[in-house]
Amino acid sequence: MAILVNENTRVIVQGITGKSGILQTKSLLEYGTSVVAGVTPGKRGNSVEGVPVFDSVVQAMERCTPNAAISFVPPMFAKDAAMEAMEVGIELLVLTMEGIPKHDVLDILAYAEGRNIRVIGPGTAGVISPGKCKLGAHPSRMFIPGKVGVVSKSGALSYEVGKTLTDAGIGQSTVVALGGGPIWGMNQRDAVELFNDDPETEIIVLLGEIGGGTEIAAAEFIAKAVKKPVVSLIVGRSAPEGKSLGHAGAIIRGNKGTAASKIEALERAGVHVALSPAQVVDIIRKLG
Amino acid sequence: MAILVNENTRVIVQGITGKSGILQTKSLLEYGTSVVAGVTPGKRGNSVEGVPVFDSVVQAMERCTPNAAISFVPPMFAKDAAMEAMEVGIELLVLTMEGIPKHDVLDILAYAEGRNIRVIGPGTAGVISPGKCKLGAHPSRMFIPGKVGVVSKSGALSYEVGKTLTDAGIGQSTVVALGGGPIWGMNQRDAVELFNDDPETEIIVLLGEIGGGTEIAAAEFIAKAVKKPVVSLIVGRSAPEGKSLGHAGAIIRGNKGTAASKIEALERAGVHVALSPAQVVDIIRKLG
Amino acid sequence: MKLYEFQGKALFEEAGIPIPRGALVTADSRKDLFAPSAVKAQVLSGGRGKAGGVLLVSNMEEAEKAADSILSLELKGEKVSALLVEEKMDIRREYYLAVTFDGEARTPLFMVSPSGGMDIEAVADREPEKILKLPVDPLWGITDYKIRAMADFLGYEDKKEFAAFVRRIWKLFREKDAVLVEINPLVVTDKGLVALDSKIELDDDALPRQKALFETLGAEQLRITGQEGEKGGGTITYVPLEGNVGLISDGAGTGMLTLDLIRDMGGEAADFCEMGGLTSPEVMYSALEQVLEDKRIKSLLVVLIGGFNRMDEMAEGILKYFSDHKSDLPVVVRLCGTMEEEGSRMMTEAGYPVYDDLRTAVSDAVRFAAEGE
Amino acid sequence: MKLYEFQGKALFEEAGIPIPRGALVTADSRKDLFAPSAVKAQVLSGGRGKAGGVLLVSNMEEAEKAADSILSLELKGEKVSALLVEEKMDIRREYYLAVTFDGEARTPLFMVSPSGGMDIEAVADREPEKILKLPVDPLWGITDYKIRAMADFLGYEDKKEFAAFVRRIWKLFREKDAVLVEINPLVVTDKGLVALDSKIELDDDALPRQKALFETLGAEQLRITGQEGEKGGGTITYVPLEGNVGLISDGAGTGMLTLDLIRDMGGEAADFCEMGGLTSPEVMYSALEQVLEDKRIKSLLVVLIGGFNRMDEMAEGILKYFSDHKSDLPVVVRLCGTMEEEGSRMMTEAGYPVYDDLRTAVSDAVRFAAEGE
Repeated sequence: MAILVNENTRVIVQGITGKSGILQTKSLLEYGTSVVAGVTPGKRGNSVEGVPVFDSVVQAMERCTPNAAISFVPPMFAKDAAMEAMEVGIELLVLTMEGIPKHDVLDILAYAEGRNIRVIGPGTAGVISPGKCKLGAHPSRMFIPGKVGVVSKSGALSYEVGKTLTDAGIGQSTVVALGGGPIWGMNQRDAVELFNDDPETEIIVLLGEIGGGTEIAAAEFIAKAVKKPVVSLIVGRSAPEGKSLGHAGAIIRGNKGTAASKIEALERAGVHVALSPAQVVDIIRKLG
Repeated sequence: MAILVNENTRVIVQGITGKSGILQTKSLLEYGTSVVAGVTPGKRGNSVEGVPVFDSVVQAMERCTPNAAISFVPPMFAKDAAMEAMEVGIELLVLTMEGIPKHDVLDILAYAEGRNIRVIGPGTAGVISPGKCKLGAHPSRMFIPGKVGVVSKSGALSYEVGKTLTDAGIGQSTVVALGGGPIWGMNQRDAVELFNDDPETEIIVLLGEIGGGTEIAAAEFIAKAVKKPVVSLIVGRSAPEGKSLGHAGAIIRGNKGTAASKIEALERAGVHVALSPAQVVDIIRKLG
Repeated sequence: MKLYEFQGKALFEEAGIPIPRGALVTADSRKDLFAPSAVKAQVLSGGRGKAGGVLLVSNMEEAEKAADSILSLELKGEKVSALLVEEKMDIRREYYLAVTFDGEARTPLFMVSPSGGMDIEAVADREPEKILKLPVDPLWGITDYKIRAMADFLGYEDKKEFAAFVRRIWKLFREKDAVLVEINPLVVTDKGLVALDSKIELDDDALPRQKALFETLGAEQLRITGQEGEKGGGTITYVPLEGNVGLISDGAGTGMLTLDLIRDMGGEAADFCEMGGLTSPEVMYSALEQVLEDKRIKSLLVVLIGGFNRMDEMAEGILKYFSDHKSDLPVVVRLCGTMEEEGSRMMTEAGYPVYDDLRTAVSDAVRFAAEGE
Repeated sequence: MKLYEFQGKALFEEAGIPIPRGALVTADSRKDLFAPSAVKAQVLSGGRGKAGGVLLVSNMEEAEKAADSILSLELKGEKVSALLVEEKMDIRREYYLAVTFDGEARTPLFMVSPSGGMDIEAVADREPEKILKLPVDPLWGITDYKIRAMADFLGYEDKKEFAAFVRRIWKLFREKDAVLVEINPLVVTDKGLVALDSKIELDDDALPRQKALFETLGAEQLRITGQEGEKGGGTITYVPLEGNVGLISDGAGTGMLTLDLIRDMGGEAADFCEMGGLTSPEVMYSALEQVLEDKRIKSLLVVLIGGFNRMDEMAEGILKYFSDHKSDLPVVVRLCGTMEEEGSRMMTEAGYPVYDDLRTAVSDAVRFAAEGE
């Protein structure tokens, strides 16, 4: 099972003939991801690492029936490409690019909303179900199959924790990075809900950071609906107040979004709060 | 059960203080429909036939939790009112008005599409589940509770057949009129699917007319998925070719949309085709 | 409201869509006639080319002759009273491009074909693969990828120009509340794409919010061609037929059912007349005026089954008409539904029998008509 | 890009949104100064009123004095170099109106309050019920019913005027790729609604399609105020802190984690510097330039974990920097992920040790810094 991607995921790479597209397609294929088609307008008939290239998602859908898309389309064309994938019936969209105009992101998410289309990102490292499918930029050696589901806003933090778990011999069902932008699609609560419903996931790791309220929303959901053990690590405890640390969401406003307020909400929801990746491992070992 | 509306339907009347709104609210209440609220901007605090009036659907939702709306809002304001109902979470919308600008209808249906919002109409007589709920203009005495589900594009034709069935002592689970406009929401196929899934409906009556291809689409669905007996009456057999007879859809183009082609498709799908309401009764009697 | 070619082209020009240089010429004022040019009849119907409504001329003498000739034509019943005179174009290819809506799919629809300049319905019949149909999400608007698909289908090279062209068409379609914007042919010249023809139909239901536009166009049609564009949107649909039973119904569905029943019972309707959903005594009155103009009628059948429609109001309209117009015509009124008691009472008191069963009503109307012959 | 008030107002005027009659005055050119008027400092930061940046004057003498006074101010670090001089308005009521977006709800958001003219964040804190927040479906646009809800909330009578005002704000917000359009106060005068202030921020990510607008505004900012508006959109985030461990990371999440670990291990970071998702040798080089300007730094900690990011490129950037800038600073590089073998090899060959474990790297960097004091 795992969540979002698994052995049945058939991937189309949008923007496959660009520099990132080629590089990442190679990496996805090396991991064993079933990349069935690529799209770059005007490049029909070419191939990238053996993957056939089409002018449009419609053409690719007719011949290769992908069910997930990863996009490396340049920011100014990302909205159109996302709509193309969504209209054709792609149900999972991973938007890796940063710098998509905000109104375009809002439009994409408004269209996806309520249509059962999952959008991860933009500005995301993507998602990996170790041993089954990688739909993102994850360094392969940092992830091994197992029963811990990890969700993170930050991509690099998801690698860091994945690496720590893997080094400790603890495998993962799926690791999702949501993206660090000021507007993004799937959020922590959604991922926790999926992990909660996934029979293969036994422990959920929720990685959060200062700023915003999505970890609080996830904590409320956990308190209400999640029976599986949840371990959380909130980074930015030592950040200065009122300064933006890269992720636009990471600004402390009053008491809202501080590490302390999040940790408190999570603990109230019965979540095990760790202070470092190493502690995440310790807690999981105790739970197991 | 029945389809679309039943004893649990809680109705909000949009445009309740207009002439049609008042008249129809009275008629719905007399039938026993649970009309919980009405909306007319600026008329908050009034009441119509004992039904409280609000300025907005949001206000009405907070206090009266309706789950279906019937709209008598004038055509130029119909789009905004429909969006208001849809955004607030109303899942069934009956648009009675004719003359809504086409682009507005397209916008309403595009928003509803994929969001599980059912839009009946525009230009529809609505829907009735006899003895349970009336959400339309149906003359009450023409309908009695029973096990025959009726779907019709034309409102008057649905009354006519309802009346003939009722006069013959044959009751109906639900009678739906889809509306005669050039663009409309729920179609025959959708209604047949609902009837097929409704345990209370034992026989489905599909009323059609010349022009367009929606009866053919319904026939294809019936051939594939419907086990219950279906009786059909296609009107306009004697219509002259190439002339529009009121419903904009009713124009014969080549062989497309003729009564003959529809009857053939329906018979191929195993549907019992009647030539008059009286024959519908005869066939149902034989089936029963 | 259907627009004349010159009106559509004025909207094109305003929207930045390239059109040929041209001038309008009427019987009264030929001062703008020029040559070489294409002289084109301004009519609302199609197929004017085959009927001699478009002539290419090389000099002023030919132009004058062409104008004389076309201005004397009547095309499908329409007298030609205005001409559009346009520069001749150096045409390389002819495309078809239109945007309208697909009611059954509930969506706006673009259609393009590399087989422009021809009868597109014939292309649709014989070579459907030569027409590309692309639905458009109206809230999202036309996407680049669909525009690319259209350009690829047509084989048009300059994607940027094509994209700008299509976006302007889409904008016009939305902002003017059009139900059809059709360009046939859309021609490729050495200067790029040019809309050589224009067929635009506006949504009459949008009149209240497009008032200025409708008024301007309507006044122009009256002034220049002597007639307004066809309008839909009225509640009464009237189609004359061949028989002798005058028919009025308050819904298209029951109207068609009655038409079938009349024939099944050996009669023929003189017309199909339906009044639409929510009607009134005045509409009923007008319907009677319209239908009873036909003097072949030997019996009148009024089929009413009221939902939103009130039977007391229908009775009021019928009684008013027959009090204004004395008549010996057999009148069969089937009346039931909303306010039926009151309607029946009014009719009966005035001496008109009222039917409840449709079959009996049709049978009597057919019999009365046969007896009247 | 944050716009100055006068620039926002120019956009308002273009969009048909009422603003007071006004003129721009700079130190070099005061010819347009007039009185009676309100003389207002043009700065990008807020709270100028309390700091003496807005003065009401009755005559030219006062106006000159006010101009002198305000042009000598420095507000939150910004030197005032331009003034907006505006007619005094007869103010009946002051509202707050803004449209921005709510990232967590993934939707555009209108906010209105009858408590305009005040610090809106204070209102939000103390009287949240005085702010109405309405999300907007971006594809559908602002609906009439939401506009009515806003007008009702404010108690503004002229619904038509209010609706037109809000629709223009929405159009501006969308068409100019704004991330914020804020009017505080939006005043009610005897002539209706007037935008008395303007705070607009454009989306830097939209620059490629708003090129002309950005260039015009940017050039204007340079010319008139001597400085450009703040820009985001660069990949490097740099925040100076108080400690002595220079920190660079290739992601905000790991950067914050490292910050926490440094403190947990008894150290203090000198900065927070992260390079964003997809970086390059050049970005790495710039980050080093930026961070190592700080001379308090006693050790450098570079934390890299490559996904889209390539470790060979990161190594290239680091080695290029240190070959251009010789330094004895202890350098701790944690490097793993995409192309890690190549990156490690390059670093090791150049004599820099490479770490794989974050905890060990942080621990060493903290120790080196302590030893360097």
